[in-house]
Amino acid sequence: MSVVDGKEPSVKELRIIGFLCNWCSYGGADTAGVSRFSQPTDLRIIRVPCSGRVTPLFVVKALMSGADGVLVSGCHPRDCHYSEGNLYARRRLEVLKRFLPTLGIEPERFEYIWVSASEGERWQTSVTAFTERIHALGPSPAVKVNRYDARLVAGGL
Amino acid sequence: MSLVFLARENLPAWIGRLYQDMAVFAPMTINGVAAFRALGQDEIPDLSRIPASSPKAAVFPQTETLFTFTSRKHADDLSQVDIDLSYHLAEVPRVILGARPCDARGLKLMDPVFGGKVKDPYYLARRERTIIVSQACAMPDRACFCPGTGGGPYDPAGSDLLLLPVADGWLAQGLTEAGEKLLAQDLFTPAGDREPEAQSLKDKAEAYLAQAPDMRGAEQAFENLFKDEAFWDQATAGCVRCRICAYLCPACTCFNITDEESGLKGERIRTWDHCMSYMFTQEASGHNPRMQKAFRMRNRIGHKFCYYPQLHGGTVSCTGCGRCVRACPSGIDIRRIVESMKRKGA
Amino acid sequence: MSTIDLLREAIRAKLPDLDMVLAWGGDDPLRASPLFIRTESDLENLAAPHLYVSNLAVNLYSLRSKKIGLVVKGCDSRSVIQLLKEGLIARPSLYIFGLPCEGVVDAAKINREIPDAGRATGLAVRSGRVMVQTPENEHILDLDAVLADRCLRCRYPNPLIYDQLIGEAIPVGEIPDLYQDLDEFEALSLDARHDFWMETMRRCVRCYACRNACPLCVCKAHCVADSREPHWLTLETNVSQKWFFQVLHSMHLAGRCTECGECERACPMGLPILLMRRKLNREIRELFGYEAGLDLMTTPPLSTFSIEEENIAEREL
Amino acid sequence: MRIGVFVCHCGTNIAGTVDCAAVAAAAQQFPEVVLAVDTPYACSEPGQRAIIEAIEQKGLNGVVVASCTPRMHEATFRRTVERAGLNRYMFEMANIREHVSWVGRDKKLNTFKATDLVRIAVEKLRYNRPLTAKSFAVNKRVLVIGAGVAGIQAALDCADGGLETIVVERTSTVGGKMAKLDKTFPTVDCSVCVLGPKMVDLAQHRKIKLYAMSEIADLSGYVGNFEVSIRRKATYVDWNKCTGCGLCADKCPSRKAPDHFNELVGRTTAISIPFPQAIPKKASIDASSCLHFLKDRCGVCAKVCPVEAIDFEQQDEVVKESVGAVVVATGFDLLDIRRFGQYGGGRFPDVVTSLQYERMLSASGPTGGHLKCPSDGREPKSVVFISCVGSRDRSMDRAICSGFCCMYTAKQAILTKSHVPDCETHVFYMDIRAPGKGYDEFIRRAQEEYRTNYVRGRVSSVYPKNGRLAVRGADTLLGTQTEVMADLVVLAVGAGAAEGSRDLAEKLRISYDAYGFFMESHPKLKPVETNTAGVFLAGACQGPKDIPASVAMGSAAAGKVMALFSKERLESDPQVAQVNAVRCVGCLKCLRTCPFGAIQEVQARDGSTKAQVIESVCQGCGVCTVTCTDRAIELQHFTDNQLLAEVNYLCRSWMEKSPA
Amino acid sequence: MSSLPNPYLPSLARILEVVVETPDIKSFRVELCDEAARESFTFEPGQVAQLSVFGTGEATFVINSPPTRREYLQFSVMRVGEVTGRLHMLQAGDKLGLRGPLGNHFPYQDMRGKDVVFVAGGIGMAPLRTLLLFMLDNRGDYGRIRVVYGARGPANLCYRQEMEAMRDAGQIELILTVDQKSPDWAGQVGLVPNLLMELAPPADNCVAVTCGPPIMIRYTLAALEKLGFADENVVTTLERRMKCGVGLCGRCNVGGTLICVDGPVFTRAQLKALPDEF
Repeated sequence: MSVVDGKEPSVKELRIIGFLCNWCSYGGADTAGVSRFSQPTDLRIIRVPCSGRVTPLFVVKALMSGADGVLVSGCHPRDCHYSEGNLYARRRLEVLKRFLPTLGIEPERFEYIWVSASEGERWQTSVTAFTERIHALGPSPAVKVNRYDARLVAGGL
Repeated sequence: MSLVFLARENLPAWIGRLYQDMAVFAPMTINGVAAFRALGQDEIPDLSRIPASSPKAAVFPQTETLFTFTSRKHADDLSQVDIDLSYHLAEVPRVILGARPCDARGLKLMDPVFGGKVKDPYYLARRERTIIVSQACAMPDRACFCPGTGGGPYDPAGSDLLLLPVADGWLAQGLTEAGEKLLAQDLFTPAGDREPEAQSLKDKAEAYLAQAPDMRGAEQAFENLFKDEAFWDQATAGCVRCRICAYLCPACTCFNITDEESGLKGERIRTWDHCMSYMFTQEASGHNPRMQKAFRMRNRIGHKFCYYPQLHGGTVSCTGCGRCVRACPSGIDIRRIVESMKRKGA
Repeated sequence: MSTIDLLREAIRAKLPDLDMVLAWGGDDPLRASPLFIRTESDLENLAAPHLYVSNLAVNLYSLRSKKIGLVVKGCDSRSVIQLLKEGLIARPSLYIFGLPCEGVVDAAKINREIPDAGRATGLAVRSGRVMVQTPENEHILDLDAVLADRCLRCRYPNPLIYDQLIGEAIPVGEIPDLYQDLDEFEALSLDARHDFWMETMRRCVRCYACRNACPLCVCKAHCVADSREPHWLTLETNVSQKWFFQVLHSMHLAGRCTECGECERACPMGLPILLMRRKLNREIRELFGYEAGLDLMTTPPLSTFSIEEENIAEREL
Repeated sequence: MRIGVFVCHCGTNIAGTVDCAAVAAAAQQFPEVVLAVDTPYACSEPGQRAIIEAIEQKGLNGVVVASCTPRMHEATFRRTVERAGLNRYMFEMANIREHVSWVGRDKKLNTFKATDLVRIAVEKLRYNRPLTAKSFAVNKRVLVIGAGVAGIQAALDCADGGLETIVVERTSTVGGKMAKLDKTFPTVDCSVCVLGPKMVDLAQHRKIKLYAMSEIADLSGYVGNFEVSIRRKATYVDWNKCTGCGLCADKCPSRKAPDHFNELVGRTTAISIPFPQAIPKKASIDASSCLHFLKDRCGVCAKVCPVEAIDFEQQDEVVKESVGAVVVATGFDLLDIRRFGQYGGGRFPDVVTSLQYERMLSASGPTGGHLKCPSDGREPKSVVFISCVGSRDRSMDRAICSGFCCMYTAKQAILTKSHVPDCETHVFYMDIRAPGKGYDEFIRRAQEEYRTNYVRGRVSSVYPKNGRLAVRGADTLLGTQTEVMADLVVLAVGAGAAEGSRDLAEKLRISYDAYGFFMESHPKLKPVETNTAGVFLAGACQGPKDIPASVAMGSAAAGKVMALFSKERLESDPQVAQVNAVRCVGCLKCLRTCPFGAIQEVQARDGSTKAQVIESVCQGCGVCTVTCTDRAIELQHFTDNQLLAEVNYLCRSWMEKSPA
Repeated sequence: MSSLPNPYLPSLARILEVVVETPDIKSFRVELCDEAARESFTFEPGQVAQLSVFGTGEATFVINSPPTRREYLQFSVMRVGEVTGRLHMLQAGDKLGLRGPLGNHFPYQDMRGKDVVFVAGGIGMAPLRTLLLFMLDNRGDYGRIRVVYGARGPANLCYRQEMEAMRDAGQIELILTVDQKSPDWAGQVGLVPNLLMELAPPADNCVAVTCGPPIMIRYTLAALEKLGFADENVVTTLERRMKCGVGLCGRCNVGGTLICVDGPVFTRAQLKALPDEF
């Protein structure tokens, strides 16, 4: 796992993917960094221009392909760099969140929040809380699909 | 060859034994729909219904890996890469159990495609290891038309073993050595005087299908109608361009090849494809010789009833299994198309 | 006159003004097929109304350059409204025959009930019973047992948009529990739901009949499911690809699906895929008070927003 | 592709908690990576040169730099790769400083994370395509919103630089808060005397067009080509005719109109000119106080006006202007004094705001510069100043320091003594903040020369006692409670965002902070820019500022505008949406959801409807991409395939780790 | 692995050189990595091969170097789709997969002793180049060789220097043309079929070989008909979306004829026997 010395790190990570808008939340995460607000390391941030660019399908794709948690973060409502992108995102992501249980995926594995570029502390709190939440849920059920497919391939010969 | 009897209650035990030595492909019914699949341990197939799908996936899977590729970088110059290609051919023997005579015939139609001038090693590896246990059709339905394509509900062609239904089981008829081998079991008992019963069911089934239209000999009519766009438009009007007809067809063989990669590894995969899809002939330049669905239907009909027969001594690439007719969401009936083609193009 | 005669005469009268009229016909006793009426003689092939199972609106987008007459049931009319609302078809090139509908029979259910249904030679509906004739038997079934699912929860037996109503409007009966099936499904554990879809999607043959039978799926040839740019899906037919396709299809229909059920009817494997679409519809109803295909004016909820969302709580971590 | 990866140590900023060499070693095995090295400072001159040399020597056609946030150096490195002949969009950054080394404590986990971030940058880069900017003409006119001292300075500098300048001011006169001040610190010279000439310059400059009593109704377009709608509010006086003679105000019988210029200290006439030096010096009618509007009678002003300028029928009017840049200088407002009931705010007439006190001190104010208690007009003998009212107060969610209060409080204490030499002055303060030229000395003068009693502590309450006001509070230096009797209490009320600034921000598509102040693009390096190209900030709208800082920022904004306008044409960001006409079904949902009106309907050759992106209008948010089920419209540089490449890697690599 | 040859398995090839021909066409000069395979690789002019970019896929290209020149195999690739886009990012030293030779070839034996006129547009010159060079290498076997070649603009002409050198050496007669006038072009302006009509090569003992965009081919075939060229003396190549390249996958058929194995080279006489589905 570790690329440093081949030994397992002291903490067991889970895979959490974050989609952060360039203008607010990515900047908020930067601010947290500049302020040295320490955070769990599980999250991998993908930069997008706007939360409105995050199609819910990215989230489902990630959750169905093995991500244990997905966090989308954008500008606060009314404060979108593109004025409306996060407002579209809010509707789409809320519908998605309510849809997940039907797929057998815990809705808690996905969250969407608003963090501005100045809210380094809020970012730290959010990442920490979300990471703890995902660790409480444990690994994603997507593992099962992977195994199932592997078995079917073997069965299909 | 001689007939032996398999009681219905002995079917699970027989399958259990087959399962020891080989993969068993057989129809499972879920939610009222029977479809072939590789059985899991202790799974009992349903042979009572006409399966919605054909068993062709046993020899021509819907997805298969043609080969994998792996890149290795040179340590001293990362831009120098060695690429390893490797592929794997099927080794596990398999039995298709509960195929219908039309299905067995379907495999016979695929053989010359994959085993002609160019040999497809993936198909042939599976095909060589496949035993076909067919069940004759005592109860064909209104979508069936196998006699019109040169087959019949009790046609033994292509099967290794044919099960003739009787009230409480089957009379099994070994047709090949491989088929015979499967009968060497204490589960089978002598057929005794059950043959007339089977024969009477056969007569009834054949009588039921007596009116099936003849789908053969349409080559000239097709060529005559090739340019009649109105004809093809009407024939295709209701088509929603889904893939049911080709994917359920026991004779369709068209496929696609795509690459998928992840990091320094990847694979080239082969998947079923479908001639009613717009993308089937879409060229990168934007040109598409079969832009309209009517042209694609024309090619589909042409392939089955003109081009294939022209190459294979008049045999049509259709077994009359009726699956496309049963499942088409728009009720398109290939019999009607060929009938009216033969009428109009005569 | 019977409904079928009224319909035949109505179409006959309008046919000269139209390129073609879409209705139902064919000789399958269990279900009618789309009938493309171009000449009066085609009218002879009209089928009986309880077999009008398919939704003819699926053809409208590809025929949008033509002047089309279309027969719609209440449920079908919602698809027409949705297509109009999305600007995918134009009202002036459409003439709508509205057909009040008492429900259609579901051939798949009859097939499940009767082993020899495939050999049926005739079907008749009389006073809550369905008679199916086969060469060997005559089967009698309860109509409710073989009505299409969507008919059992039908709230719109009368078309919501039409130029001409065929016969009398049907009084709307008691509105049944809309989402009983979904409630039952959601009573299962998350694990059980997950496993349910794995088993269900294993049986999918990825034939795209669900997509192509959907009146609102107009991308078709250019569907992202088949493309490499973007490359959302590989062509592999494993569960993860097939399942993701169903999710993708459902989500592209969120706020648009009218629950006409054609996806499920078209599925050759009988997979209960409408369930996902219905779940999204229920959530959209609860969040935005919106149902697709009821009117021409409202904006679909995912194409708009409110600065203050009444039913969405602000999320905090 | 041939990708080069450069992993930056950033001194010990990254290397301290990330094993950079290990990250580079891992990156060597990433697909299409032909070079992966670590480097002490990628952004330094030798660091950049190494990148250029690698591009040339290794034939790289894509570069990944793993270092700080792209918000810091993406532009730097894009220029670097461009110098080596690569398209600047064939570059990606992995943020392993702000997002890794500065926030994670475990070196192994950090290294693992940094490696992943480098990998997803590589995966995305493999789908990047060269993008080329399109250029468009710049409309070299500038809009300045707000004509306080910052706006005036910005407008004058722009106009002096030769730019046509539109100034929009909400009130009937320019000058803003500075025009209301009596004197300025630390020089104690007359505020309006300093500002007045600039106001006149503004009015007379031939490059400046002034819209007073006007507001921004709407702003559309983009940098270089904005369209602005300006609502000119009805004044009921034709300003083309009005000479500012003031006769109407003299004769107006309605003398109880609220006097906004004087911060509601005293009353004015329904038709009025706010103050003698007002620019433009034009009368306007306050319809809420005018008898003509209230009771449909009077009309005295119309009768007396020598030039027949009164027009009761006048309506609001919207005018349009085209500009290429916008300077926002809308200033601040003091918080509502009524929020401070514990200090008697809004309860006792003798508790006033600092700005009201300025008017009371001013010779042009309602009392003619005579200090009087508002309750009964007596001359105060004791004035108590309370600092930090609504500032640095977490209980009110206002942690912010308003910055200038310490200084003006000292100034007001000094001025109090010069008005009423025998008046006691007391200041309750928390800390003294006086870091400016001559500022601390000024405070000393107030304390020592003018014998102001500075009490370090919070006031707990102000209440009436024996006809005066008792001010109770802590004296933290003595550690006692103290009570001071006052005739007048002056609250140094905190500065908040100007009224309506949130609405304005939404119109301008700029951000604002928790207090409503507009957000600069970068707190250190881009204090004048906003995140909307072509919109700049000046003065206290960005945060409380004193006069010299506001003036400096006004000039800075003008400098930014002139730098922007020094080019004939601007390049549009090519990270815009693009329609694939073959896929487009013409539903135009994208057109309906685009926040910028950047999508238009076009007819294809076969007559079918298609969407088309107006590239110079598109801002690149990607809402359209998500709206389109068909992905017939894709945001360049953030395409589905680019983002999927990142998602897929993160998921696949994770699944491969999990036991099958 | 089985003893059967695997028709899907490409050989590995190495790019020796990439030549930028036009803004959207690059020529790749490749050799097979395996020395024995390189030595035994033979093909006829006009045959195609499938090039693989592993991870992206395969596409079909004509081998446009002649079999008479063995130092490398050349493929000219116009950037139009996913595979060609990836190919364009490759550089010398990179590896790709090569499956071939596939398909039929130009009937060069039947052309011996005859005059030949090449008529090409855009990337259509690529398949003709192999035959042209082959003929130059066997110059004595053929009569007059004329080339009419057009593209959108001067920058879009492939192999321009190479062909101008052949002209200057007196080996061929060359007419280059562009669709629209431009300041950097002093040569002919006009559409290829029109120039062909002006040139009016005598049909007597002459074979015409043409390739280009579908619309150009259609007008060129009509022009050749007018000029009196017999059907069997007009040769063209057809293109189809292909996957397997060996006649199995089912998409490249025109009627019962498979372009991948029976083509890509057809005479007009052969085309006329095919159903009209191009």
